[in-house]
Amino acid sequence: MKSLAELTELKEQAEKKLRVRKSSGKPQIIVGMDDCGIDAGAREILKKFLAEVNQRDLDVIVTQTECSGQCDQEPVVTVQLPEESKVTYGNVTAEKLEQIIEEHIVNGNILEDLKLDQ
Amino acid sequence: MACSCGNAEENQEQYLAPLYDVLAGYECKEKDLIPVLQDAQEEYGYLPQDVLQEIAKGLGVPFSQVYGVVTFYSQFHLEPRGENIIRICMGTACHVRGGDKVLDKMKEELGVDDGETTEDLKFTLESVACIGACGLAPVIMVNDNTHGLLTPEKVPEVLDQYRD
Amino acid sequence: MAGLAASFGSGAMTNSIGEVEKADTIFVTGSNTTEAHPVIASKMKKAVKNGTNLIVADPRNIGLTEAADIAVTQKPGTDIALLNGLMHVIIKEELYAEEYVEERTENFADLKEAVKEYTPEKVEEITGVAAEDVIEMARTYASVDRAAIYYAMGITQHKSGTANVFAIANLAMLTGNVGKEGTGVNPLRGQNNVQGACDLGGLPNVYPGYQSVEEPELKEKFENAWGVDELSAEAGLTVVEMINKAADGELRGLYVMGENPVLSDPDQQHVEEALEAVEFLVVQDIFLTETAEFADVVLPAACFAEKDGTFTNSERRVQFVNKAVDAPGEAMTDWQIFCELAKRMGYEMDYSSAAEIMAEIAEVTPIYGGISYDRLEDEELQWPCTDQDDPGTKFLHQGEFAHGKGIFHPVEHIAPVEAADDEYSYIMMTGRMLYHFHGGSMTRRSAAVDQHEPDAYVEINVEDAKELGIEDGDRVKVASRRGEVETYARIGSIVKPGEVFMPFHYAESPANRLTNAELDPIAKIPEYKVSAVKVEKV
Amino acid sequence: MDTITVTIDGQQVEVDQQATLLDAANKLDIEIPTLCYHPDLTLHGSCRICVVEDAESGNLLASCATPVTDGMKIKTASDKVITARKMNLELLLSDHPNDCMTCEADGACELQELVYEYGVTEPSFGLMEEQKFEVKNENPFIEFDQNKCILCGKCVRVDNEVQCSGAIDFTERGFQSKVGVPFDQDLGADHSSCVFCGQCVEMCPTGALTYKPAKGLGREYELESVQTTCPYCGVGCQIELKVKDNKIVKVGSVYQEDSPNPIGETCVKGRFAYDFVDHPERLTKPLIKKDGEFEEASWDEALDYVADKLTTITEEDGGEAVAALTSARCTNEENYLLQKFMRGVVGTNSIDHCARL
Amino acid sequence: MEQSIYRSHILICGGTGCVSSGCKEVRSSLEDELARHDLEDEIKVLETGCHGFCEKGPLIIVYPESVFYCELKPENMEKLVEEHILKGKIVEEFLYQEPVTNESVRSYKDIDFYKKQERNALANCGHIDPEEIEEYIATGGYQAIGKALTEMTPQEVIDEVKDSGLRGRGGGGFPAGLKWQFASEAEGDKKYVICNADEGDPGAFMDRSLLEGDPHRIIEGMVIAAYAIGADEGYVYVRAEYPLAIKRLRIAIEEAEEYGLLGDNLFGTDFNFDLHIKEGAGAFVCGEETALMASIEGKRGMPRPRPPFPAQKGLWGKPSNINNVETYANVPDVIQDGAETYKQVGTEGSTGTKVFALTGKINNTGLAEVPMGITMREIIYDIGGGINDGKEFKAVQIGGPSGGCLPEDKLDLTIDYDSLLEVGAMMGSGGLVVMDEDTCMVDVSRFFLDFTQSESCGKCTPCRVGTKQMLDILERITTGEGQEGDIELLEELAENIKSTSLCGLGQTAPNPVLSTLRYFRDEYEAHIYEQNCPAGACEELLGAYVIDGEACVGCTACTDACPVDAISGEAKEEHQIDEDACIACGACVEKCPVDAITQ
Repeated sequence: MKSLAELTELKEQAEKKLRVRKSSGKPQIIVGMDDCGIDAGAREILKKFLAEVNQRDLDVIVTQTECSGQCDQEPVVTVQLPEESKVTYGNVTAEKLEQIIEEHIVNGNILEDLKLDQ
Repeated sequence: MACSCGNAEENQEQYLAPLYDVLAGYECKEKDLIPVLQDAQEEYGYLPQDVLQEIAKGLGVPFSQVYGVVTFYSQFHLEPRGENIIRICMGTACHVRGGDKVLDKMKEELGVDDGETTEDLKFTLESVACIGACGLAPVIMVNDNTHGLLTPEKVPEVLDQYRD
Repeated sequence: MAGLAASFGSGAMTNSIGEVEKADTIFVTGSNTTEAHPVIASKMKKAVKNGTNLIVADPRNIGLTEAADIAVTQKPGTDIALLNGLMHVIIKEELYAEEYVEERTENFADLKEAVKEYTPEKVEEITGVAAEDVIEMARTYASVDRAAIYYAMGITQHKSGTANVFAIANLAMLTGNVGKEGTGVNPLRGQNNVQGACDLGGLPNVYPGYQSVEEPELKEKFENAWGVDELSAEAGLTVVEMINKAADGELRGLYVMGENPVLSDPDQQHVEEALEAVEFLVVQDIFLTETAEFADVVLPAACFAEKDGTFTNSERRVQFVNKAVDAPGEAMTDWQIFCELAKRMGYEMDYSSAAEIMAEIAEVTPIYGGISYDRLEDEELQWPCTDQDDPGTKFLHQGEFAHGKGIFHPVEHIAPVEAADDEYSYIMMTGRMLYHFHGGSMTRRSAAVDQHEPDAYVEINVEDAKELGIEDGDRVKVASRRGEVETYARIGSIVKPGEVFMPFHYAESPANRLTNAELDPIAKIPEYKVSAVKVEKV
Repeated sequence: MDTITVTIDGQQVEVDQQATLLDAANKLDIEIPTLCYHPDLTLHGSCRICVVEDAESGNLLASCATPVTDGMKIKTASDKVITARKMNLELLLSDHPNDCMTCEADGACELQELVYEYGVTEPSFGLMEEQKFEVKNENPFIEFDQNKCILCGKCVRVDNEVQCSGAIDFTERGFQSKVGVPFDQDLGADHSSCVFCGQCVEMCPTGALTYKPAKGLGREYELESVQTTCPYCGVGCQIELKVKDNKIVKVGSVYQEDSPNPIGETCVKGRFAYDFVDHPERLTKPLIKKDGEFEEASWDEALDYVADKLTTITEEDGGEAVAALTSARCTNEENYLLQKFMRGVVGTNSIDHCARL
Repeated sequence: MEQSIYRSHILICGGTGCVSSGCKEVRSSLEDELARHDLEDEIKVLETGCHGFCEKGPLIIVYPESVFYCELKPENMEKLVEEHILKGKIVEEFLYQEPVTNESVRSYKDIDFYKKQERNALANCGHIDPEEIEEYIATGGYQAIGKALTEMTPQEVIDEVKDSGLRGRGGGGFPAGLKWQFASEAEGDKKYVICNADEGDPGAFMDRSLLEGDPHRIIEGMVIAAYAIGADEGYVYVRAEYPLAIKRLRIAIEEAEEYGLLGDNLFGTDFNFDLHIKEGAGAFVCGEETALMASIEGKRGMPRPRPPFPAQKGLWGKPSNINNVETYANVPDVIQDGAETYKQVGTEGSTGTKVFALTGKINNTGLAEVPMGITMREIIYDIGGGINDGKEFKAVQIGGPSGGCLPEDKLDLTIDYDSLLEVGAMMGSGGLVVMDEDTCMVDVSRFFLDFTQSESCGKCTPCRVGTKQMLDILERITTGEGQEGDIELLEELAENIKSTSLCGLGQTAPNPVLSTLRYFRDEYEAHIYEQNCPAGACEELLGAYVIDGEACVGCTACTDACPVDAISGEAKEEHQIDEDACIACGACVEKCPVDAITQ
């Protein structure tokens, strides 16, 4: 260790790996993963979200939840940005997924057309 | 048995070989005495007289000091020990939660007293001050494994795990 | 002693025993200190605990090696080569005390030349000491502020004894380790009053205080002091010469006070023949010793506990001997016997106390000039102490050597007289052991120590023992060209293969029946330390 | 070096900054009892007999181990101090046999003296009832009764710090602690590097270590002590011959600064090889050999004979026909007289001795 | 850096407690299940140090939801992975239930045991992988060294520690900054920094947990101390009975060396520091600093008189600073956040937090880090969940064998170094043993004396012989042999041992006796004068058992249970106990379904 700056850089790198343990206050992508969701392909959606987040190096939590009662709309994905209300999207496909990330997560624009009524 | 002097020496040489390996890993100063004793006990299971003498020589420390150190620390043993070492915690937490009953049961099951080794050299029983797992009192350690929340009834069950 | 006298002008231990603990490096050679001088050995070990370096060079793995930083076992009789090797390294690596050598010594150029060829490699060849050890020893000795050398009979009891001492003196001077506290060249005296016996004229060539008998002025001084007409102007015989002359029938009378040459002198058979041959032998002792058996008259003397007087120890310190018990029967103190005898021969010697004798000693002996019983009551005095105001001398040669400049006496390796051959294939050394003393007349008659170590023995290396089929405790016969003795075998690794060792304290197995009377040409010390012997199981 | 002033029992004393409370008290000749303290050994601080009271805090301090601080006020004999010393003596007694009657150290036992001085007549915790250890006395020199040991550690320290033998050390722990040789052997046994210098015996404040050859030969207070120089090697150790009824009973240490053995060092010979003095084989009368046999003679007879014979030889062949061996074991005065006699009376310079041998 | 972002981290407690409860098996089962569901790339499993809630182990926390599962078994993993990890359903049955309310708690942050704590020293314990230096760095670790070395002079570091009011957490509570100042001022060509990790107090395990759970924090604290006093070498003296702590520490040292946080020229300065581990060999007294140093030197661990203090003449005679594990664990925060922030917590005389080991007859046993100044009642009831089995509180023993026993009326005492001393106890290393009505206070004293007596090094008279005599008297009392005058003798003896012993072990050994004599003297008197043990714990003082004929239903359970056949009686009829044959083992009492047997 040659300097404090070097240590700080190392810290920033290391912090990313620990991101999931400090989830509060961070954007979250929550994938419905109950039997209904999985049957509808949620498993692949979840994986893809994770891959995307990793690839873009986004400070975003990808997690899963049980059935929200909208089984016919599965796969259902909820996006929760800090200090904003949750937005739920239905029938998410790989294509929509990229849109959600690009528009909603990165740029903060809700995709009204994909949005499900709560 | 016809054993010429020369053979005895060679045997001795062979017997001490593991010790020489241990010594090779140290600077062999006084400060290394306790670690060397620990390693030697690991090798031999206990600390035989010849080994102690050789350690004294190797470290340039008086034999009396080596022996004094060995008998001071409860970790060191001058007699062969059982294959499995059972340490029964007698710490405060274990005491108030019935550790002595566990010890009594142990003694009964093994037929030995505190600090003794069973005749078949399977088990050595010893009570120890505190093994620092008070949350699980009463607790014992068999070798490096901790068994917690014990009752006298559970004793045979624990022992069975180490019988063959 | 002769060697030291020639180098420094005085042959005594240069420094004090208490200074052992002040040295940065202690070099012990030819002294089995733990056995022969245990109290000094303890001080050395204590010094080591406090950080002093200890170098031990001895043919045997003696007790002190355990405490040593460097311990080497040179072949018996190769000390000069080893010492020259050290000087070679010191000069080569410029570790010597240049200023000191220039200001306080003479003959450096010759020394430099002489040690030139003693490279570590060559030294290894002669001595068996690894070249790197020679270098390490040299550095450890020479690179500190205060280095002290301690030696004993292992250095002097050789044909090359004086030369050995020269080599030691050279080493000390070369590094500036003479004339300074915690340094020095320190021969350890084996008996409690060897120093005193030498100091007080127990030598054939000098009067008390090392005043030459051949110096007319001094001769005259003593003639006047003693009130006698004419003292002999020629040096007398040394002990081994006396024995030889006695054997040849040239010596008619021999007066022995408290000595036991039958046990302590080399080549026992020869000594016995000599004592047989001498016409009139008087022995004055406390026991009927092996020597006394040959006497015509035996006079019973008082022992140390039965008389008053002084001893001078190894460090030139004069100390009281005080009477604690009465002598048995009619035994008398030695000095009273001489008074009586002198009277009968027409010379009045009239002293009422030992103190009175000391007063006379002080008068005629400059180095004892300031010593008196009154002062000794409450002062510790080491000679030289020339007058009443002189506090004595803790270490010698401060600022200047006794005879001005220290003189380097370059010496060459001299092979011992005897070497191992096919018949006598082991080299035997003799020496002391802790529990007994000298001829054993005192310790063998002291129950506790004799009970602890009742038997004589010969030390044999494990490997040799295996070859000879000898086990620990077996009876063995040790023979040299001069005789043979039987004793017990002690097997171990104190001696190296090819070498054996015997203590000389046991009359029943007298080691000196085997030793060689070959003398060092200058000091006339016999070569006790190297005799070729054979060993066999009885 | 700076000095410091402290007040002990109301008296002021100025002492060196490095001094301990014990040093300061000694300077005022105020006696503080000690058992484990010895000025020549490292500090141990174990007996807790030398406690004194710090007047300000009321704390008890071990005076041997506590350095002075400026302005300190100390009480060495307050009730608190006496009570504490007494109780520590009682504790020592509770682990000590009650056999002063037959104990070799009776009269020379520091524990006994203190128990007497402090009037411990009814020890609260009793006395040792059963011997904890077997007495070790197989060697011919030292008897070691570990039951009587109070673990002051002076023997261990003198052995390791002065004699440097490393023969003994503390073994075991706690109440089971003792001083000993590895594997509980006797001194001088296989595992012992003991060389029987006897310095441990000299240091022992009780009867735990005693001289075996002196056993039963006299109480310390019956013995007369004479300081002299050891008759053996050239070191010239100062020793103390302890005598009863014209017999040397034992050899004690002399602690004398500047002597070759300032801390009372000796070796086994100096300490134990004195029996020869009254050995039955000692010569008690002059002997003259007649027809190859020795016959006892009177001094006059013997001396006349020697004088006649020497006179005859010198008259016939000159003084050079006679030689003498002086002795490295006789005194300076005797050596001087012999050479004076040979040179001045007999007329020969042939005088030598075994310095070379 | 390889693939590093997982959607979930499963932290499984790998502390000694959980290991003994089977966390290794749980982990391997968990990993099998994750593999079976092809989740290995999404879920990271890692082993942490102790959470301090050992009784409930094995424990798991699942992130990002921070769900706390406890008392897990390998066979539970199938369900856990299937339900929670895959489908996001919290598995209720594995959650922790509050002992008082019986409510399930989802997140560990909401458990009373943790909620009331203030975890600073323990902040990372249970939350990071102790064998992974980068996790420590990610939490801000080693920043304090960087700050000290590059921005502060050694004296500034010492001043900061002094200002913080940090006091030694191992026993006496000596101000750490002052200790450092002494060591810094002492002259010496070489100095040492030593960490006392010879935690030997029965009932204390906070140091072990710190070493197992966050070893880098200790290393960081030591490096800072070394810089402050000018040392270049250090030792951690750890009990050999803590193999896991030693292993983790060893890994941590290797990692720190690799990252240049130990060794030469740290942070580009000319400051060097090497750290070694020394394993203890089983001697409680080695917790005393001079004994500890003797042990490092290869000698018997016997204390020597102080002064000279280690700061002047320590290891091998060189100036040395010794602090314990928890003290060093506080140092990085002091430096990083500054003294002002640090002393916001705690009281004026005792700043910061203290870790206590809660054990005994209490519902939640484990490690609790609380601010100084908290009351005993808060610890025992709010954090510890109160006395278990519905028994009455009797006493709390605080400070290990050198501490004292405090009664009910001291429960509202605020805990700090000085208040504890006033009431005859001490902080010690922070062991807190709760005792209920069934605990005999004389027996507890005997227990502690038995411990100190057998751990006495044997050097000084009062400790070696005095504790033995005290133990003898206490044994006499607990076996009904007590005599008039014993209490007074105990008091005198205790006072003597306290005031004349050589080291802290002896000086504090009588504390349990003195404090119980102070608060529970009547129990002693009952033993001696009435031959009665009020708590019913001293077997020799208990009479034979008797059966209440009216209550007995004649079920014969007791007859079967009696090991000496002392109970007779036909089925369905009243039973009797033969008083002479009864060995008062109590086996029958446990079996009796109607509580008809009494003593």
